[in-house]
Amino acid sequence: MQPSTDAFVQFDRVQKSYDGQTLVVKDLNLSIPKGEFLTMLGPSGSGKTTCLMMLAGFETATNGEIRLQGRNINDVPPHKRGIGMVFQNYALFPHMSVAENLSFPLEVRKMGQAEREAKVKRALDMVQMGAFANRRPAQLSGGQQQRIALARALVFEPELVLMDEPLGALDKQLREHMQFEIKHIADNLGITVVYVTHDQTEALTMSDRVAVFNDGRIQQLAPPDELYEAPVNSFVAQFIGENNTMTGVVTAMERDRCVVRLDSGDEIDAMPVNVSRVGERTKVSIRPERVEFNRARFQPGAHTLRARVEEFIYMGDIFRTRLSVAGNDDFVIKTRNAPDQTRLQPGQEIEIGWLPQDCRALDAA
Amino acid sequence: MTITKLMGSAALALLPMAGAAFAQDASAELPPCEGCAESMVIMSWGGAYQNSQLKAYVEPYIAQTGIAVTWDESSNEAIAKLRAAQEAGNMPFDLVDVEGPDAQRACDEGLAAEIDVAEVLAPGADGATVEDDFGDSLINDCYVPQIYFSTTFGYRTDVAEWNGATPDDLCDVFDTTAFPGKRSLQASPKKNLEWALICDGVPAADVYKVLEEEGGVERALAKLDTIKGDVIWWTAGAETPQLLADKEVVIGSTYNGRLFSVIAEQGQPVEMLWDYQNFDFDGWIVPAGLDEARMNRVMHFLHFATDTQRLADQAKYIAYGPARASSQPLVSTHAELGIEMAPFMPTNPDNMKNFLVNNIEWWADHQDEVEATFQNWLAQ
Amino acid sequence: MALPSYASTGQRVWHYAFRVICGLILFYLIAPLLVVVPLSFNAQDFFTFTPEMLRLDPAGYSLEHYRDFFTNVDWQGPLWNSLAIAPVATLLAVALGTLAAVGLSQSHVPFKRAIMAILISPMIVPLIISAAGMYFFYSRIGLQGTYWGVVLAHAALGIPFVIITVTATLVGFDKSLTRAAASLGAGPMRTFWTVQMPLILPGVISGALFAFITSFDEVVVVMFLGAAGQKTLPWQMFIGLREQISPTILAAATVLIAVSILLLAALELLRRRNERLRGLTPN
Amino acid sequence: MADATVTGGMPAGLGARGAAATPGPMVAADGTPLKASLARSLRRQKMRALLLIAPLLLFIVVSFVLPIGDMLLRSVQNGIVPDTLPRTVVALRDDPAEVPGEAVFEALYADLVVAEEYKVHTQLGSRLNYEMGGASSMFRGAGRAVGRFGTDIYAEQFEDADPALVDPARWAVWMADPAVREALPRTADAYDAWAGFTAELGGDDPAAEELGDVVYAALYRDLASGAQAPGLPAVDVAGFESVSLRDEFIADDAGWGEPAIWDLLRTFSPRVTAGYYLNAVDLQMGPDGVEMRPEGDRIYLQLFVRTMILSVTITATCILLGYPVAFLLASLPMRSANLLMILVLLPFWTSLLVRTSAWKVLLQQQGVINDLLVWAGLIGNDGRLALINNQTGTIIAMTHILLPFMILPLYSVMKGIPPTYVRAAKSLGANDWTAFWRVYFPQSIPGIGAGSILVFILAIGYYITPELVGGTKGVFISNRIAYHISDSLNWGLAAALGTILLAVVLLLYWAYDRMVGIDNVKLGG
Repeated sequence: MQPSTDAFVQFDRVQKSYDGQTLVVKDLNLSIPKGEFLTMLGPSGSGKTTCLMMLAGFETATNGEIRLQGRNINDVPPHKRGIGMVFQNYALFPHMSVAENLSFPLEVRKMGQAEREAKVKRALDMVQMGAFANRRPAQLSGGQQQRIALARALVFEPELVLMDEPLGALDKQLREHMQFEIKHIADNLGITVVYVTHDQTEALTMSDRVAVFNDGRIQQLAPPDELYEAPVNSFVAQFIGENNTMTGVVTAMERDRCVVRLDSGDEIDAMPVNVSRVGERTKVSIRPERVEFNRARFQPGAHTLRARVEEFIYMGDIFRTRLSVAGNDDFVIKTRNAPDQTRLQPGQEIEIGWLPQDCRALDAA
Repeated sequence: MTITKLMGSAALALLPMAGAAFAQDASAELPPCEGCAESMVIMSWGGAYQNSQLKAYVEPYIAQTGIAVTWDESSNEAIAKLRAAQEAGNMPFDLVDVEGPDAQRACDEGLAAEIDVAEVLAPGADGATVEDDFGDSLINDCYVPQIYFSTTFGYRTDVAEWNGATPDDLCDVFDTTAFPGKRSLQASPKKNLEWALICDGVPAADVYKVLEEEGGVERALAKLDTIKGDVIWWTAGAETPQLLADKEVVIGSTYNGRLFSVIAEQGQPVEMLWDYQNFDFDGWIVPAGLDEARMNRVMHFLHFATDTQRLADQAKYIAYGPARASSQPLVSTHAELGIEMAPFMPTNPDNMKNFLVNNIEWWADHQDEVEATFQNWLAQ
Repeated sequence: MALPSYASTGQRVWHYAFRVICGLILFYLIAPLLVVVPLSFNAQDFFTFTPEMLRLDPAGYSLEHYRDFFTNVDWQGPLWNSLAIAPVATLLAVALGTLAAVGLSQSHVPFKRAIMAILISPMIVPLIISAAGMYFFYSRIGLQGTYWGVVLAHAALGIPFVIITVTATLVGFDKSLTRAAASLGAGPMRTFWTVQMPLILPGVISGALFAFITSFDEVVVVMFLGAAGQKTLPWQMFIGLREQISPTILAAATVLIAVSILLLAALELLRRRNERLRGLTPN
Repeated sequence: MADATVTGGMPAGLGARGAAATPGPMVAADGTPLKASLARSLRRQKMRALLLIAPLLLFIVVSFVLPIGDMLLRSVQNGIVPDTLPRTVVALRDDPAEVPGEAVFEALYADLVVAEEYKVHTQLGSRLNYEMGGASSMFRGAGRAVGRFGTDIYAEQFEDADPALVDPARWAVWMADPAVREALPRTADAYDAWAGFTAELGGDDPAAEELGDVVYAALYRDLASGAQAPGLPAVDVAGFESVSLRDEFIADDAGWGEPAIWDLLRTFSPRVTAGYYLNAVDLQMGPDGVEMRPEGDRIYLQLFVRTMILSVTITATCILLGYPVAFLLASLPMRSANLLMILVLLPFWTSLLVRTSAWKVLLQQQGVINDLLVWAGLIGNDGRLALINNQTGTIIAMTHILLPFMILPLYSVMKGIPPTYVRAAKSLGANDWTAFWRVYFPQSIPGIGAGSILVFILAIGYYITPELVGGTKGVFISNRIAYHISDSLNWGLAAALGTILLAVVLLLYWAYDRMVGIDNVKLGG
């Protein structure tokens, strides 16, 4: 899993503007080692797709350099980059059969017919679509088309494959299934994948590393667990997973501990992530599953606050309880559905607590 | 003026084959054409008239020489076409068939080449010189006349409202009480103004004098105003025959040859009103500035196509009089129908009790202004 | 439009009256064609239904005008001229028009609106003005009265149709298909011919049909620009109507109607094919 | 750009320089270099797009736009007066008299002698006749007359004075001598003109040809005004019998002695004229500035108005007939709509001439429609309607021809109106009519707008159909333009009328572009 250190793909101070007024991508620096599965995650308009398109060659960088294996490819036209790509709507050629679609990149590369047929067959078998070689794309279901698109992007054995929200058009179950399949194929072939999605689950599930995009910048680039556990700013914290936030002012500051006085007047301990001095406004963030209300289970040193239960929602595997805490009516806690689990009643007054290191004081943005 | 003579000889210098070879008897074998173009574009009028040209001498000429002939039916707009072609420096036409006044204009404006008819054309079969044979029809130095025709009226014989009366006086055309129904007249001042003045009491001999006087044209238009609401205006010779056949009009003017087709060939219930038929010439002009090969071909063709026999032949297909005196005795019966042509000829004495001769020079000089006035009158 | 069971009498009357009105209007649209076809079999030389024809007497009918059309040089010459001019003008219009439409469909085209307006203008400017301008200008440069003069003019008149139809097809064209082709290694030319062209072909062909019919049916410009050597079928028909009034033009007209029906059928087939392909593209 | 450092603290993967958090050197905060670098990176794309468009654009510009521009030029060009009568135009500048003096007539004489040789005087006459009836015959007459003017007396008198003066070979020598030319300017000018056409038109050597009278007339004038030419035999012309060209001209046509023709020549001496435009709106340039043309000559405003009225009528009829059909097509199921659509498209695809000729057959007095009406007893046999060769014919035939252009855009707009709106209206209690009028109709107005402008634009420029079925009252301004091009040969006026029509159409085109967008034009199915 550990990617090798030499950069296979490198974005070096890349900027992109469409209108000459605003930057869609602002100063992007990113190195992707060979064999890595890297996901660009972000809300729409965050610049992630633009980055992918620049890498593929369909958009030109307004500034900066994009390097592939150390070579500047800014002026290399897309068809000479040798990068496989899976498109959002698959972009299967409607006037060609499945086999013809797959054969296309091989024909372009002037490959002999026998070799072409063998490769097409192997690629189709890889995605378990061997029986569909003579169908037209329109005769296939969405999932089948998706597999063909994947096979087509891989059939000419590119070392780098780009995927632009390839599962966006599929229903939930199929999507989850395909996530694993893509991941396995990528691992087996040892290819480098740059994957774009706005679905955080997908990103966390599949990636070696995730680059979270917002406002034309990478907000955080990290492996999935680190992203979830240790978001570096409030955007990432809010974008990845569910999150309770409360705003306040830093009143005391140590190296790995600070005190925040919330707007309600309560004071809590938190871990300073990007606050640097006393008096700074901050947003503290606590994951719902890290909040405990069973006194018996309070960890030593846990900070406690009083809370009133507003709503209890049964969700099957978990219970989701909405609380009013320190003036925040939207404070959510999640508890596992276990035989011994307490089901809180609306109106009930409880005490909640968490470990200071789970409560991260982030920027106030 | 000396210049004119100089130019005349210059034109001849372009014609190496003119002269000796042509001064022979016309009935002899066609002399070979040395240094001649292998194709010709002829502008003519289309319809029955063009057909008579085709049958009488173009087809025979093609048969003997094997050249290619292309027709262009835009003689109606000959002057404009010639002007545009001259401006473009690309003359697509080799030979243009026009009426007398247009020939005069083309010659005045330098659009037509001057031709020494005595050298180019064959003498009459009866030995008459070219000048004598064509006589008055040689209106200027550019013109090779073919036929004279007249513009006259045809009327339907089955109009119930006329109660058996038939128009036999020109002025019946202007009498919508005795002869109700639509008329068709040419959308041009020529002929209409003369007729209107005659029916307004002007003696035929004074028509052009009156037209030139202050208010003369207006007087003619005022007379035309009396029937303006009953007139369908035509621009092509075939329209009146069609309108008569469709019963769209009861009387209409057109070229006498077109009426011959309706009556003799189509058998329509139509008769002709010859009173004050208006004579005019029709003939060839050659665009100025043709290169030598094309000019040689045209002259070779003209020599052939205007000899006594060919012009007489043309009258077998259409009821127009040959421009050569020597051809007239040879006119006999229609080539296909076998009808005696004489009664349909404008020159038949029975048809010539009253007639006008189109004053070509007057029209060439005054057409611009009279035409403008007339078209404005028409558009109002 | 089906009449519901609760419709009132007034609604019922209107329902049928409306259909009758529409029927009459559609009849008005088609009536001229219905007149031309039988009249072209007239045995007489005039544009009138003869009593024999109305009695359906076989003697009133003949193929004479068709014989004339297919044997007379006056008609065959123009027919061949039309067939020599229209395809070349079409080819020119389609080649240049498709290229430009592809260019116009790209994302960064400076002065796109102005360029588009200029390219469409031959369709909008009254024919008489185009004809007059070309007549004066082509006379100056020696193109008046030449084959190429007419071809150039007709190509210019046909280009807006090519631009419009091809642009319309390109609007619906999924750009990721060309990107896919590029990502698979195909160069711009190959992408154009193997991916884009087959998919926009219906638009190109329909533009070509429009351009063809524009040239094949055009009379004003050719009358001004052409000489005898370029006399086309519509020109001859115009002469037929104006100068000769020969019923052969009715035979020519019927032949042209048949051609129109064929072209229309071709267009309809294309439309269906196009719809099928479009329907197939997942979206 | 300080917040660019957000990524800076991140551990793995980021480029080393990312941490330094220095902004890209090319991007300044003011954004101008950004534009510059954007332009650079877009240049290739733009160039490629333009390269694809360029051939067609070039083609259209050469084959279509330039011709139209040429026409615009022609509508103001007026080189014919200064080109044909260069000497007269110059002489007139120095002579403000209503009817100028001898010097101008002498210049006119020289000009006409030359013009007559080149045969261009008749064209000038035709041109001036557009402005003043009678000018054409004056110039034609004068062209014929200049050869007969009494100027031949000079040659005889010079010959009597010294035979060397009529020796062409000596003349050639004299006229090559700058001193002589300077001393005898009129003579040199006349000789050059004469030698020019003698060589050019006749192909002769001027040094061997008898000189034209025009040269001797000029020599007489030069010498009479006291010129002394070195090298020429001295001649005293005081005793010469002379001829007044002014009298000669006026004797030929009294018009030359009246101010009108001279006003006209002065007015049209400049190379650029607004005369054609004035003419196109029934105005003319009179002695006191712009004025209306005489009553009988005012036709163009009337024609423009008629063209407008007929086009509006045709557009209205198209809306009236097109709307129900489009509505029916849009509300029928696809299959039957397609079938009916063929009835709309078939005439659309059928030759214009075919349809026009069909209307000729249908509309004439003994035609099918009148026959049907008589048969149905709606009119008597003697009360047959005049449906052709008048405005009725034009409206019926043109509505038929343009109807598809109304139906197609209407249909495409109506097809886009979801049926749920009318259903919603009905569910809210509207009856059929209210639901249609308040809900459906307003949404179909863009279709009416698009169709109307299209039909109007096409109608206003129509030529063929009115020409064939319109008679004299049912014709459009286009027919008049065609008439001036091919019959009256008044190309300048045709160009001016065309330019005005073009301006109207372009205005509508612009409106159409605003309203619908040019690229939204729909063509059939």
